[in-house]
Amino acid sequence: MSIPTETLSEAYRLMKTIREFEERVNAEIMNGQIPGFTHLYTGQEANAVGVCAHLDESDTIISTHRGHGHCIAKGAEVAGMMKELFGSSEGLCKGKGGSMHVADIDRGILGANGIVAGGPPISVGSALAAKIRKNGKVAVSFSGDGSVNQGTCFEAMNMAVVLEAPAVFVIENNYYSEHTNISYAVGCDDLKARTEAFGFPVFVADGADFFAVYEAAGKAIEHARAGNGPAGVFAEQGRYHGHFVGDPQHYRGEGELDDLRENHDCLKNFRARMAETGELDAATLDAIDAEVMAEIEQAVTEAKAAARPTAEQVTEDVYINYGAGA
Amino acid sequence: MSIPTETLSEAYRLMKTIREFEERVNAEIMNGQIPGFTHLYTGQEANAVGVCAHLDESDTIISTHRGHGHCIAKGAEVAGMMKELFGSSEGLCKGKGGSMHVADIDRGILGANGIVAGGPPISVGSALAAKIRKNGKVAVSFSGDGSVNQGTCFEAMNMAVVLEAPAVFVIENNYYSEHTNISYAVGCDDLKARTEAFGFPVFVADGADFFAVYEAAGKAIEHARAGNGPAGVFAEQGRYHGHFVGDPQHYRGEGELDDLRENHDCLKNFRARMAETGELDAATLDAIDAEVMAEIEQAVTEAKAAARPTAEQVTEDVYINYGAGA
Amino acid sequence: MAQKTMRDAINEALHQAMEQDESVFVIGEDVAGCNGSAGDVGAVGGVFGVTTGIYHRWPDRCIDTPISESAIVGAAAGAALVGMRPVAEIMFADFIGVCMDQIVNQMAKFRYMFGGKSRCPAVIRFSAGGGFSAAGQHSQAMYQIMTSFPGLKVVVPSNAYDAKGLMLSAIADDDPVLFFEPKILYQEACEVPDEHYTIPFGEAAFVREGDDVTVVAFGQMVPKAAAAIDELAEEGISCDLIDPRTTSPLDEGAILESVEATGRLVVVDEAPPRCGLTADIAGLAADKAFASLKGPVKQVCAPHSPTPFAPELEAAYLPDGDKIKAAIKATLS
Amino acid sequence: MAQKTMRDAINEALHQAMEQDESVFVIGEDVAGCNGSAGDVGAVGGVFGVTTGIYHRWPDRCIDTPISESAIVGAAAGAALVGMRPVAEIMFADFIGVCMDQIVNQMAKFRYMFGGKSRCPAVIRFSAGGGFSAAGQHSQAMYQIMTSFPGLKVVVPSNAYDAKGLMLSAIADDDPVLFFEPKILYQEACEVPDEHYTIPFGEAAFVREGDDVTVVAFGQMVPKAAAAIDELAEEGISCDLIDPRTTSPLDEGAILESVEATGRLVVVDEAPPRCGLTADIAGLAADKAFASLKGPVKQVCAPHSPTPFAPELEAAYLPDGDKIKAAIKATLS
Ligand SMILES: Cc1ncc(C[n+]2csc(CCOP(=O)(O)OP(=O)(O)O)c2C)c(N)n1
Ligand SMILES: Cc1ncc(C[n+]2csc(CCOP(=O)(O)OP(=O)(O)O)c2C)c(N)n1
Ligand SMILES: [Mg+2]
Ligand SMILES: [Mg+2]
Repeated sequence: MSIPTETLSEAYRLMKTIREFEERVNAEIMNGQIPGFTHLYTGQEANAVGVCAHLDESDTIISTHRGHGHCIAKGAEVAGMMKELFGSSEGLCKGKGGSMHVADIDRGILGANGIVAGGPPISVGSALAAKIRKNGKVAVSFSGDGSVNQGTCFEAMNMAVVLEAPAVFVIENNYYSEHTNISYAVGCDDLKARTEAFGFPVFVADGADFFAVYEAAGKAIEHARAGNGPAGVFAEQGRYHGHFVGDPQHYRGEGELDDLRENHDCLKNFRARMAETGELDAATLDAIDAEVMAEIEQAVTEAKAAARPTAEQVTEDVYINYGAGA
Repeated sequence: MSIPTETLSEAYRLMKTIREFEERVNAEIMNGQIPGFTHLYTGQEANAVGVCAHLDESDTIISTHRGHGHCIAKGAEVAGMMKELFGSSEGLCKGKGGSMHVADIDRGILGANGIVAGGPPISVGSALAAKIRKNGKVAVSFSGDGSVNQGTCFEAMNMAVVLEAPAVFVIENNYYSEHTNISYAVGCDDLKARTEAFGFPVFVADGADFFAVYEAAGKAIEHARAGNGPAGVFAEQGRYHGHFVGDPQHYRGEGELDDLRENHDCLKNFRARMAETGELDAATLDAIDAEVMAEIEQAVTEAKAAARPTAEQVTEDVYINYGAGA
Repeated sequence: MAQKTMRDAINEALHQAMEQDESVFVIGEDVAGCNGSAGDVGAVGGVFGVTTGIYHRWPDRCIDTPISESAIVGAAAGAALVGMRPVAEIMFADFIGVCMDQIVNQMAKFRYMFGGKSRCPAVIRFSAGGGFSAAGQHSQAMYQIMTSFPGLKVVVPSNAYDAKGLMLSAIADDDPVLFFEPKILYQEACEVPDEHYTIPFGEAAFVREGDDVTVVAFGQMVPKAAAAIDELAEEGISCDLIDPRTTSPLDEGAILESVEATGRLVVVDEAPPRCGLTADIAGLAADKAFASLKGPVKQVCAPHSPTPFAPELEAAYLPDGDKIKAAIKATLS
Repeated sequence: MAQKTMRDAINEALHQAMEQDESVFVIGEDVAGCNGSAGDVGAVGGVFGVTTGIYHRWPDRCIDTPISESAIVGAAAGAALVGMRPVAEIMFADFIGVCMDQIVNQMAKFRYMFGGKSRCPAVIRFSAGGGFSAAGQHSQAMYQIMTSFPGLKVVVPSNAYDAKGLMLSAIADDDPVLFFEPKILYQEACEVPDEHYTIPFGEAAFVREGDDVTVVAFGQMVPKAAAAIDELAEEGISCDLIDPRTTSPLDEGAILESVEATGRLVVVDEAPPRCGLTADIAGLAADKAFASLKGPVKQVCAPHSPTPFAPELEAAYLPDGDKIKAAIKATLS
């Protein structure tokens, strides 16, 4: 599989953007600048980027509570996201959604979602629309290893098969749902097999390896786009942070986090591969790094200076039009 | 496997009781004597009886909207059920539940259930109680081929595995959920495999054959009782009636109903087997038939004469004690 | 004009909307029927027959589903987010229990959480309410519960004419709409024009006009209240009867104006009393029409119990003409 | 007496109940924590820490689950039907969306549908309400919704002392109880006895006593209302402040008696206005205390919108002291 250089540099840029976005968000939460509940995607960047590299703006994704990475990978504007996290009225959602509800419908981002497994049924709807319109679009939903035990997730998978809808289910195994390991919460020994038993193929990838995810997601999305019904991607990669900022992470084994950062890093892996193949040289990657750092810095500066919402805005945006009675 | 003669005659009696109960209920609905929504179990009798033959009073079952057979098989009193269906205050549920909510907690019957897949999560609770108390009890839930697509059913199956609870999931495939065939509603090709993928063994049986169900259920229940976690039974057998009384059954193929009654009848099969093995002679079975017919006749007579509920009873039985505020 | 049942009126609205707009589709359990079977696919049209005929005309836009209500609502919500106009059927309003998150946390809140940048023009239809001896899990109104949730519009028609016009408005509406069809009224007929017409949301209907008491009633209680009021007219008591038709938005103006004129208010709904619509309207009047009130505001509703099965119990459970008349007299005395 | 936070008070109640009665167990997501991991199982005690320490003491009765709220509630309901006394934790009340059927159609209705022959002594705990910038899906009160459903008892404590006594009552109660813990109050402390004690359901607390206006407030609104009333006292306005503590059963008597004395009523809750508790109490007074009312009944609640994320928006969204004071003055004018 040969990937165009532009795609490669864009993928790297997005992964780096997610990484630095999240690390900075972490710092700003510690500083007390970002309110609410925030869940960081650091470590899992290749999942989002490897999947979204196959999508265009009118394909849709729907995300989870851990949504920043998915949104950035699908093209959400970084400054708009940062402003949203800071609660500015200039944020992507005017400060009404925050981290758990970042969305950008025009870019096919049907939202992060604060309800575990809230997204997959909605994604099936988007896929169904594509099927009815015969427009070749696909609808991707992301789920965690914990989320797959929620009834709505199962229903969505079966429904997608029944409706032969181009829905792609991306399952991100980061080994934990909050403080519980997948080996406890998923009763069976083989989650991939349990998923495939619903009647669609699932392609597995190392979530620290952009190329592996890219390849697996390519197969799944191609399967769905071609009208063969749903498909799945199963990517394994731990998160670098706690479930939430401040999580004491009692569930970690000794050296687990160090090992993750040391040996399971999509950015390092990507650079190593580039060094091997020579497709992108270190200077190019360094330049991207610098641009990303500047972009994040700029986003935070803007977010801190951005307009704050006002009380009148509370009751706006509930309805498009609430009619005569309102 | 040798089954004691008493067990055999009791099984036959129960299957016959269910058959005649349901046929009579059908007639009384046609007569306008039984209000509400009623779903008949006719044809599937061996499922309930083959399973419940392994249970004692303190094992529990939880049933579905098609619950009469399960309740009779688990020991519910026939006259009390008939009175309930007629809406008498002398009914098993004082006329408050009707067909969809027949229950008898003292006999381990946690109720028919009007919500498709409402039962399995509750059954896991009963199983969990058995596990905590280490009392060797099992909890059986019944689900139809349509019900298994409901999120609550999936959640219950995974939860039972995770908790290693002695929950037995009996899936009754009668090929239809209302007017939709299983081949449409269950997306995958192999429902048994999809169920087993959750992490427990499923034993298959011909639902027209008491002996097959008895054997399969025996294995499943033994598995659960022995502390190995949940198990499943998958029984295939069509229903003789429509989904509800008056259903035009547009979904039936030509000759389908005749074939069912002719070639898939647990009572006929049972008699044929007895004729072969000589375990019970025809006269004994005929005598049981006569007793059953008399019992049903008696139940209907009693139900018609039974007390009707009164307006004051409407607000009784909501709470055990609603406290000072009530 | 032809007499049509509420079932047929809604069916006609669905046909007209689908004819006009390719983005409209119906989805639900057995809305076509017989899928996967040896029989005639499309022969069912929903268990109450409301979607009859749609599959045969538009097979690609009449979509049967497994028994997976969360996925049904989700499918409607997601399709609507990308520009379709789905009309999903949830067989009984009671089944909101298994799909509530998709309705109240997803569909209802998209636009707000996304900063006003999305639209979700989905309609979810439900059969609702009591009167069928269908017991605790198949008889609930549920619209009072859904009225609580900002972001939803909630419709409860009381007759075939309104049902058609409200359904056409619901499908054309750019916000998510929950449409509760009192199932006991499906067979009730009245004059319904063949043409396409709409009834705006948030505009109450004045079903009766009178001077002594304002009666506000919902859904299947509207015809019961009308009959009760007609009987009281013979005793010289004259009442306004207001059918809000949509509980969200609510035509507060119509109710308050009437109460200001009569000074007396009775609110009738079939749901149990706590945190329901009867309290909602009573509370409205106790604040905004307080100065006009001349007597206690009476609520006629079911008691604080689940719906019982036996017909005698259900008859005692649901509000009826006698209870409505007694309440009207009580507020006058 | 020791000062304890509401979190610790509930935790103490759970410990005492589990000590006393072997049939009590806790179940939910991470109520132990770290299962299946290389870490210390039991180290979490629920995301808000309310079940801290239970696993280490009673590992068999502190049960972690997958993220499957319907199965969690079902497990509690089923275990209770066979005689256990489960206390299930649903992390946020908003998640009722994914398990509502098990609560309102199953647990709530068993006893009625089964003709009074079952008991289901399950407690379901929820963290509830706003104030955390947690946005639309993690900030809802939800107890007003659940109050609608006959068969459930609904508890909303406003301080640590009540929380402990109410929790011990909830666990001892033979009916299903929903226990809503205003999460913004978890860290609030007051004097809480070490001993086992209970607070009966359906008995309101008089938090303040006064003559001019009756104020009824729920959950986290109780301390806000108390502070507002204390400020008004300096202006010479004196109010009764009633905290019903349980919304179902509701202490109607306490409310009506107070309204009969003051003639004025303000009801405060954090949920949006439609079909909520403020309307419920207003409707109660407009009927049963009508003759005593001297001014409009005022409702102070959130507007008809989802909960916003930004702190400024949420501050404007939730009722506060100023709004409560304004309402009290409005009913006096
Ligand atoms: C319905 C529901 N239940 C519980 C939660 C609380 N919660 C938020 S994230 C989470 C863990 C999700 O685990 P997983 O799906 O593996 O995703 P990850 O956090 O690992 O990305 C839980 C339990 C929720 N938000 N929604
Ligand atoms: C949550 C829910 N959805 C839909 C229904 C309506 N309904 C009742 S029975 C039924 C079909 C059930 O099919 P299956 O599980 O195969 O059981 P069977 O009727 O064949 O015994 C449906 C859709 C319901 N009662 N509850
Ligand atoms: Mg995870
Ligand atoms: Mg079936």
